[in-house]
Amino acid sequence: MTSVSTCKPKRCCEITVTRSSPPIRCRGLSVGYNEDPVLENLSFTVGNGSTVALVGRSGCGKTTLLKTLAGILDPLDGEATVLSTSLPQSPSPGELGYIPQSLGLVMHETVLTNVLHGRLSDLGRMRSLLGRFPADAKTDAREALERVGLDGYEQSRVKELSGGQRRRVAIARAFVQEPRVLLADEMLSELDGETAQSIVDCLITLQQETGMSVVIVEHNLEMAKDISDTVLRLGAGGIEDRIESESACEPVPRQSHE
Amino acid sequence: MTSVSTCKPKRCCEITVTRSSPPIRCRGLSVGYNEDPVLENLSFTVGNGSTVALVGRSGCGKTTLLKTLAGILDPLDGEATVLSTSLPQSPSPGELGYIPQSLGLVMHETVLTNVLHGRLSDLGRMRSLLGRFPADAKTDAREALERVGLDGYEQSRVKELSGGQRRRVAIARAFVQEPRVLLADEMLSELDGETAQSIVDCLITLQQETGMSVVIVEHNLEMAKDISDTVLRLGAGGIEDRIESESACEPVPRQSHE
Amino acid sequence: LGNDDGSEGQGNDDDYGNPDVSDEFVFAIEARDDPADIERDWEPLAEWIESETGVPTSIDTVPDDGAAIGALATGQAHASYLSGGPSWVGWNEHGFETLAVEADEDGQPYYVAAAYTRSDTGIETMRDAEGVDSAHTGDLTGAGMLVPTAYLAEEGLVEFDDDDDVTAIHEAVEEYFGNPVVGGGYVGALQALSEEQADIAFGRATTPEEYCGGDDAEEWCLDLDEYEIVEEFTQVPSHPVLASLEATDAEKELLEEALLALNDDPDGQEILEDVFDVHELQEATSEEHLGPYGELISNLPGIEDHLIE
Amino acid sequence: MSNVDRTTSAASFRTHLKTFGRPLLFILVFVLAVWSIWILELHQTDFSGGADGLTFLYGAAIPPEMSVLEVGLRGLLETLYIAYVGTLFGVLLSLPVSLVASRNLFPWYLTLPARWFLAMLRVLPSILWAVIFVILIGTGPAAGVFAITLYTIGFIGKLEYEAFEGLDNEPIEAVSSLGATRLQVLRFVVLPQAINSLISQTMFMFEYNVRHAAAIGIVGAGGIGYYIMGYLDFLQYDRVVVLLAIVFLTVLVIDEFSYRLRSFFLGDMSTSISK
Amino acid sequence: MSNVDRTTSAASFRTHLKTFGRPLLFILVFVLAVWSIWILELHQTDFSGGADGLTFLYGAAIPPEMSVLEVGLRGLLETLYIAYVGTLFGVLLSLPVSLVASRNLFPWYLTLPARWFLAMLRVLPSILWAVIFVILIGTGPAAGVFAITLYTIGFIGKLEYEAFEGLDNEPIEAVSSLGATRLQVLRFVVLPQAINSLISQTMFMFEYNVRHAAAIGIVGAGGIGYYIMGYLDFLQYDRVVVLLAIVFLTVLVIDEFSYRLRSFFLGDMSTSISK
Ligand SMILES: Nc1ncnc2c1ncn2[C@@H]1O[C@H](COP(=O)(O)OP(=O)(O)OP(=O)(O)O)[C@@H](O)[C@H]1O
Ligand SMILES: Nc1ncnc2c1ncn2[C@@H]1O[C@H](COP(=O)(O)OP(=O)(O)OP(=O)(O)O)[C@@H](O)[C@H]1O
Ligand SMILES: [Mg+2]
Ligand SMILES: [Mg+2]
Repeated sequence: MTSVSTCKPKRCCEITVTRSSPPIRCRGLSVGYNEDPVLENLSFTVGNGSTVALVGRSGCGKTTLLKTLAGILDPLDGEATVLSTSLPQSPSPGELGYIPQSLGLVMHETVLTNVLHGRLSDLGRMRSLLGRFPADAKTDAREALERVGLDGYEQSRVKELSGGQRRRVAIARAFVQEPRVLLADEMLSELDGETAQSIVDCLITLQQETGMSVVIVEHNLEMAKDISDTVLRLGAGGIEDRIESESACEPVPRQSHE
Repeated sequence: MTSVSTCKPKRCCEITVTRSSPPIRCRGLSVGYNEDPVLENLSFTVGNGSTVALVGRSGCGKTTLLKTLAGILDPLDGEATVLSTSLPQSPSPGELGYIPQSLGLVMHETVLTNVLHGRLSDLGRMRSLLGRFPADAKTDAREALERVGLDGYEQSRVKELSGGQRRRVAIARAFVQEPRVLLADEMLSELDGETAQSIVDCLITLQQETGMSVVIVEHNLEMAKDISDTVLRLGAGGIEDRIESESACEPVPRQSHE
Repeated sequence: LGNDDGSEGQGNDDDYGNPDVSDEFVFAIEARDDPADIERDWEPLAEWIESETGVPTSIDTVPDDGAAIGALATGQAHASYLSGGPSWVGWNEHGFETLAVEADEDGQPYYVAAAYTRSDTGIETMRDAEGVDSAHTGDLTGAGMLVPTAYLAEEGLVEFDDDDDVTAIHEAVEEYFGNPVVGGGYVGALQALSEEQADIAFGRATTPEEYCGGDDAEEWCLDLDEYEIVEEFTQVPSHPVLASLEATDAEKELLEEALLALNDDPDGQEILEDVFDVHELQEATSEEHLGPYGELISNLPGIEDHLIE
Repeated sequence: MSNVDRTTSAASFRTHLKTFGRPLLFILVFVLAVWSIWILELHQTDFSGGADGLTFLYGAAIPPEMSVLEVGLRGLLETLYIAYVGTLFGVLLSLPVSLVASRNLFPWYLTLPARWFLAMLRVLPSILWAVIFVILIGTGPAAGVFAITLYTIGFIGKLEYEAFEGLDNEPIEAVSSLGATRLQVLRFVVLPQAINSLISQTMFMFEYNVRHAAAIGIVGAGGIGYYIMGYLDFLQYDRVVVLLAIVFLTVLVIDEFSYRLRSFFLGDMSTSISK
Repeated sequence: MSNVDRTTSAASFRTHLKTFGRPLLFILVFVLAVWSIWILELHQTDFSGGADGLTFLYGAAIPPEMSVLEVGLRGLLETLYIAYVGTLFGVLLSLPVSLVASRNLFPWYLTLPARWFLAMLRVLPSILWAVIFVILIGTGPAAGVFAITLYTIGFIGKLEYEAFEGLDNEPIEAVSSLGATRLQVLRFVVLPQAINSLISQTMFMFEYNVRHAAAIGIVGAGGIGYYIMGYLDFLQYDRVVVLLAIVFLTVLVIDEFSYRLRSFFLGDMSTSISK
């Protein structure tokens, strides 16, 4: 519970970007369940290394949009490209990270196991069957747990954790993956201010290190503006409002990834 | 999704209180799991019609304390009295309301059915077996759903709702009960600012109408101070800090509950 | 199947290593005429055959006739020991050869299937038995059900609704008798009669004497003179030992010799008594031993079309 | 009290086992398997007769004797009636017992006797139940129905209480903390939450009773099981094959019905990966 | 495509049924029950012989004949070996098939054949399996083990896929959206989530195989089932009672073991209302 501030974020500097095509581009996208659209005709892009925050009333369709981008729901209409793959196909394994609002953890498995699920794309068929993860995945998982302030909980069952701790397990699972696109659905709810801030710091550090693009759902408007380049306000079946955040910095194209 | 402002709160006036003995009194209470205490030696009271907010880092034991007060966990040590019943015995049915952090809804049942679970104490043995609720319970449940902005969702399955909508089902389940003590665990998380405010308004209205006492866990310190008379900051295994809120008003003993 | 480890020279008439003889004999056995059969120790017989033939022998008890006959038909077992009914079905279907048959003190390789009653019931003929509660040794058993039903059919006392269906037998029984008690083997039927759950019982003519005649009579037994034979239906073949279709002539010869040798040896006599519970084993062919049984029950539905094939 | 003691010692035991437990368990299972295989001499199994055996079976069953079709369908109908009533009674009666047998719902001094009771019902072979009821109420379909009812209670009761024990605790605890009585928690939370298992197991049991109709047949030559067993006795595999095909189709229908029924109660059950 | 069509029409169907569906279903079940009772003439059942019957059964079974104790224990051991290996093989082989048969995990053109396959295995009576394996590999314990293995696959495979279909979708969808292959989702999410059902059903199947030892007995006069069935045939209830008591105790041990094993994998399963 002690050292949560392992991440030292350097804000607004040298966000390096490799590719020019935006990781997420939607044109006229409709999302919903069973042919009933919840949000219609959405058009937006998320640039390399940039962050888009989604805000909106409870039930307006934020999660539905994220689930569609994550490939869980099929788009009802329109076009959406995620990492150069056009939905409903999924991008290459491991490139997309997702922190679901409902967590999607295996409750009676240990914290470590759940975090390791973020690294399944490292595993070949044989290792998958045996369920054995390589040592470096384990080291990374432990490190990710440390970052979210859960060191010491590796062997606890998720169902024996507090709500905020569980959420941080889902966050660590996404972080350990170092995805190129991260979809974070209300990842800061159920967290106290301090913990939330340290998670945000980690997110920004990770973003700086890897040039990851982020779509985040966040109810706290201040926080949303603070971490994102663009805030999209959803409502009435579509995008109601678009706020470009001044505090954010321009992404700078980088040379190569080390 | 439209009319969420059915509740018109009158703040700080005529909170009427019947009894003098505080609904919740803890002395030297220790709470935790399997004999391992999480919080020790807690002493506090919650007065009639007053609100206590619990804040603290994620995993510090807020939920554990609430579960103990709700009678789900046995106290490890010390004494706790809830509505004149000393734990681990439970107070009379229907007097205690609880909004768990993990909701505790039956996911594939309808919203209405889940809300009606708040009125089980109305049911005799025969009606329980048949599963038939009296008409007034149903009316009240629909009204409670309207208050939390979920009218029109009565027949939806809870698993087909958004996160914030689900939480509001749990809130409606507690509201329809009109309990004498309400334990609300992070009931505002996963809700946008507007919806959260309307729920708080409802809470306060209800409190004014019934003289209900509230223990609420809330990470937003401003919000916590705003709605409560006392803020208890939990941490390091016990109560770290006690903030008396000036904005709150003194409870006035009332004559009789009509 | 030859022997490949070449370990020879155990006995003098040792056929171990003969290419025509398997390196193991398997007997598939399903004999449940008597409660004593359940815990029966077959090992002495296996040892006997092993010592006579020089071929290791195992005796596997199989509680289902179908399995025993299937094993015999496909060569998974070399010989079987079953009661007459299933043996007839197996012979009829696959043409198994008979190695030896059981015989009693009088040298008869059959027993008499009969109906008997208590002397107080007043039943004298099968005609009197209509509507009377009956006791059968088991469902579709030879002496207990098939033979009496065949008799009733021959006498025109029952008719079958469905000529093509073995279950019509059961139905005919239900129709003719009052409340049939089915099961329990020979003893079961006798006991049901003795305890007045039934007024007529089917089995062997000698059944009352066998179970209630000696000093070890059951406590529910009546005096022997209180049992009366109603009808002696026919001779029913005793248990034969059948050979597998796959068995070679050499094997059949060996086994037959070993079995018949039981008669002439004091140890063998003991095995006959303890294991087979008979006086002696005789030579016979399937045709001689099982053929007449088929004639008798050939007018039963579902069985007839097998005879024609 | 002793309950707490047990939990604590179990917890410390679990801490020890946490790292070694699973591999150890797997090794144990494996070693026991090897040991049993050794004792049973399974490694010496001779498969050389297999091809002959298959030819034999094929010859015995093919071509199927279609003339039994009518008899089979008639038998199926009778079996369905008996299995339906027996399963329905059995499931209804098993519910109260299995609820009381669930260790997450009742204290040990109630769960233990309930578990014993169910084990007792299960231990008697179905054929014995049939015999008992023939003795008690005579031959006829009633004996079959009651026999099925009783072994169904023991059979499905066990499956049910294990499903109840695997339920998510949160709703149970949440609703009971609101002041619901135990009966209400069972009725409004436990049963609805377990509905997938309940339907699945009920339909499975119905299917089992239809298939296992041999025991039904004992009480009167009605059910399809009686015909199957009868023809098996006479080695008439070409008829058995036709009867089994009828049962097979029935089983498929029941399976589909089980799925529909569960979807009806649970809502859409498909996931993104089932495409 | 057609998948969507089906979902939509199912949805509109459901909207219609939502208010009337459940009562209608219950009425249907009830009417069918009454109809079947009528057809089977259960309402005319004559219970007058019951008391006599009980006396008879009591007399037949009491006092128990303890001399079979030794034979029973020996039989139990043999049965345990065979049931252990057969259940283990059966469960292991059933897993891949039942996963493929789950409609929430695989598309219909894979689930359907898998379901048919399992139904086929289930439809053959266990005694017929034994006959088949005696024909294929000869008399001896191996035939019993293989017979058990095969019907176990069909039996438990069905229970498994219905349990998989009832699982919480969230973790499955979450992990698969992270880029896990289907195999990985099955291995790391579906199986662990289903562990309560899997253990419960495996132990149940083991218990069933021990109890249902009649089929095991087919492989030689070894198993306890052989003795039970044998003595039942001869109505020697005083012996049967002793053998059943042995099975009863075994069942209780297996039951306790099942609970322990599930607690080991799932953690504490008790709730606040079990006190
Ligand atoms: N599985 C489902 N099937 C059908 N409708 C659904 C399903 N899940 C959600 N919905 C509906 O879709 C709408 C949007 O839900 P969504 O979860 O996207 O909201 P959200 O914006 O994430 O809300 P919150 O802030 O409360 O999480 C809601 O009205 C909800 O009732
Ligand atoms: N079922 C359980 N068994 C054992 N330990 C538990 C269990 N549930 C929670 N804990 C532990 O108890 C501590 C307190 O948990 P609790 O849920 O009370 O925290 P919390 O203050 O509510 O946190 P949050 O704000 O994240 O909800 C945590 O360290 C957690 O790991
Ligand atoms: Mg959402
Ligand atoms: Mg909490």
